[in-house]
Amino acid sequence: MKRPARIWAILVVAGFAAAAGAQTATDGRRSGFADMSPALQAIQRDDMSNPAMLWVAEGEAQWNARAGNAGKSCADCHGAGESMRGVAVRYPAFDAKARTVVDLDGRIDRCRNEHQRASSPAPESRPRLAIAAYVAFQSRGMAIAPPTGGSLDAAAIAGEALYRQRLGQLNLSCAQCHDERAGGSLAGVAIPQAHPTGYPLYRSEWQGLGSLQRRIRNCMTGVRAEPYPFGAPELVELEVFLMRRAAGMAWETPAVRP
Amino acid sequence: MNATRRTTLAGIAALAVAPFGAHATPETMRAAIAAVASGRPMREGKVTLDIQPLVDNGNTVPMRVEIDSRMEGADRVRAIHVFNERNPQPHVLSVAFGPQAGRASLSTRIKLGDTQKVVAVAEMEDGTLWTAGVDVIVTIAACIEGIE
Amino acid sequence: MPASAADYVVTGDAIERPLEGAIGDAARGRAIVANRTLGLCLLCHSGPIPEERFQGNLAPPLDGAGSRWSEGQLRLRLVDPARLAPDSPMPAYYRTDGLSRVAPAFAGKPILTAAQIEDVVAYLATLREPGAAR
Amino acid sequence: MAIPLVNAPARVRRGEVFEVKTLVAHPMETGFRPGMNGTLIPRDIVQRLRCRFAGADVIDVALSPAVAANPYVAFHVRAERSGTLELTWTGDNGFSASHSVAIAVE
Repeated sequence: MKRPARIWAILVVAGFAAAAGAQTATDGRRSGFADMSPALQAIQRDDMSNPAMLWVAEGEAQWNARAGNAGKSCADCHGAGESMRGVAVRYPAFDAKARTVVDLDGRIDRCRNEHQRASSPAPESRPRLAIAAYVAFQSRGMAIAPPTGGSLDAAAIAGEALYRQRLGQLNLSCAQCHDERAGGSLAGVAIPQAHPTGYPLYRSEWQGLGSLQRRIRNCMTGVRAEPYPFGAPELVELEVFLMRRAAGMAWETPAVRP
Repeated sequence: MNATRRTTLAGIAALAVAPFGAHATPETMRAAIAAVASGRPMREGKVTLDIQPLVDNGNTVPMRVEIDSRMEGADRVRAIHVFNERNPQPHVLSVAFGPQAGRASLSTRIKLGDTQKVVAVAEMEDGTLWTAGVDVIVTIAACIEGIE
Repeated sequence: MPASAADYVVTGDAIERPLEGAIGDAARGRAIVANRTLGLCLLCHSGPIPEERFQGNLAPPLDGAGSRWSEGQLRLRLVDPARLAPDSPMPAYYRTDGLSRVAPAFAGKPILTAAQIEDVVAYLATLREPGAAR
Repeated sequence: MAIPLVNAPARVRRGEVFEVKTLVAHPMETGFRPGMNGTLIPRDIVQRLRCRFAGADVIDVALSPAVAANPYVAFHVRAERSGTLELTWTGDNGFSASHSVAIAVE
């Protein structure tokens, strides 16, 4: 079992300082990390106890494994996983070839289809989350730095409109809870500001890892709305808006949340 | 592991199997603890059971149990058993310590379905039993998603 | 299921007549208010229901609601609060139109039935002394 | 593919007590949760974690469904002579995972 040993060897050197990067910004924006119990914060701070690292380790194995009809690994083209440092904090991004805005998971999947000539694992499946977690983990501690440009700006505007749109039988918008009532108590639980600083993340409620799209879909289910399907443009637009809203905040992947 | 320890763990594993649909109660927890004690008296002390008093999600509750012991002679800890009173089953886990154990301590994460008491019982090499209990308040997720 | 404005008459800031002529029961209403997946009230409000440990603070306490509002005023505030406060996050408990992307399981259904709303109105009307029993 | 993560020091001083932290990927399905069709999802848990060092027992843990998903277990080992730390997880539906790490005692 060389992989886990290697993963943790890297962490010991680079991990702890970066993991502590989940601090509160001075402008009042707060990562969900700040609203968690000290016990859950401790799990995120210690890579040796963070269950999300199980996915990161699997992602590292995938990075180096040849796959698909092309028989290529991620490493064959990109080199070491560390070459992905800084990527996650710049997604969603405009994919010039596909002429569309894609999130990180979508970009990895495109790479898998086009370069490895491998089929797509199901959304939220273990292999899909593992490679996304491994790539996103490389950016831990960096500041979120969303790119700009015509298509992305349009997506951000559409995403903000969706964020403010009242939805579902309960007729609530994202903004009504996460902007106007963040910090308040929803049945005894603090409402977070909904900054997407640590995805994919380990959510206790899920007892596993999940994507930002899954989290948004949960909220939609919560207000009794029909969630957008995984990969829907609306979800990517919301991701673009949320990342701009969190610009400058520290990247935490793989985060832990209640 | 020696015969005593094996018997202890097997006995507890059998206790852990509750009838279909059953639910632990303070009474079933007491019964499970009584099965471990088998008539021996239990004393408060020696046991540190560390669980946060207010839990944000009952699916991942960090727990540390440690016994004040030099792990030598009669003072050695043979096993620790942890129980709850409101999950579907009263048994949480049991740990038997072998000769290479450096401390009588274990850290893990447990599930707590509701606000309830968690109890740890330690069996010493000399047969004495020590115990500690902690009351834990578990908040309930307001937005519960369906199973996907 | 009737759940449109045509089924009730708004007078000022109230609906004076019980929905569908139902007769509310305060004990049933209390159970609906306390139920986290039926009435949902305590997710946002607090109320004099001490056995429900975790209550919200996003909206005014329910304590004393019966002193502040008449039954007719309480009824409209449940049925369609947006008529009084368009930006309020309080859902309309008896409305099925004008909503977006309602999940199929809930489409065409109000959050509470007419009878349930009357039960909740009956319960809220009993909450007369602010802060009592907390 | 269950890859356990085990954190233990490669080198320790004789007589030292060191901590071992372990994680293994597992759903720890309790057997008490209803699935989408209303019937209970069958139990699928890790039942036992055993650790030996230099051929002797360290801990033997019996787990019930109340242990959280992706079980984390940390404990302490006494180092008297160099040896291999061997960890074995076994559970329902033939689940098994293992990991070993050599530890030099100086």
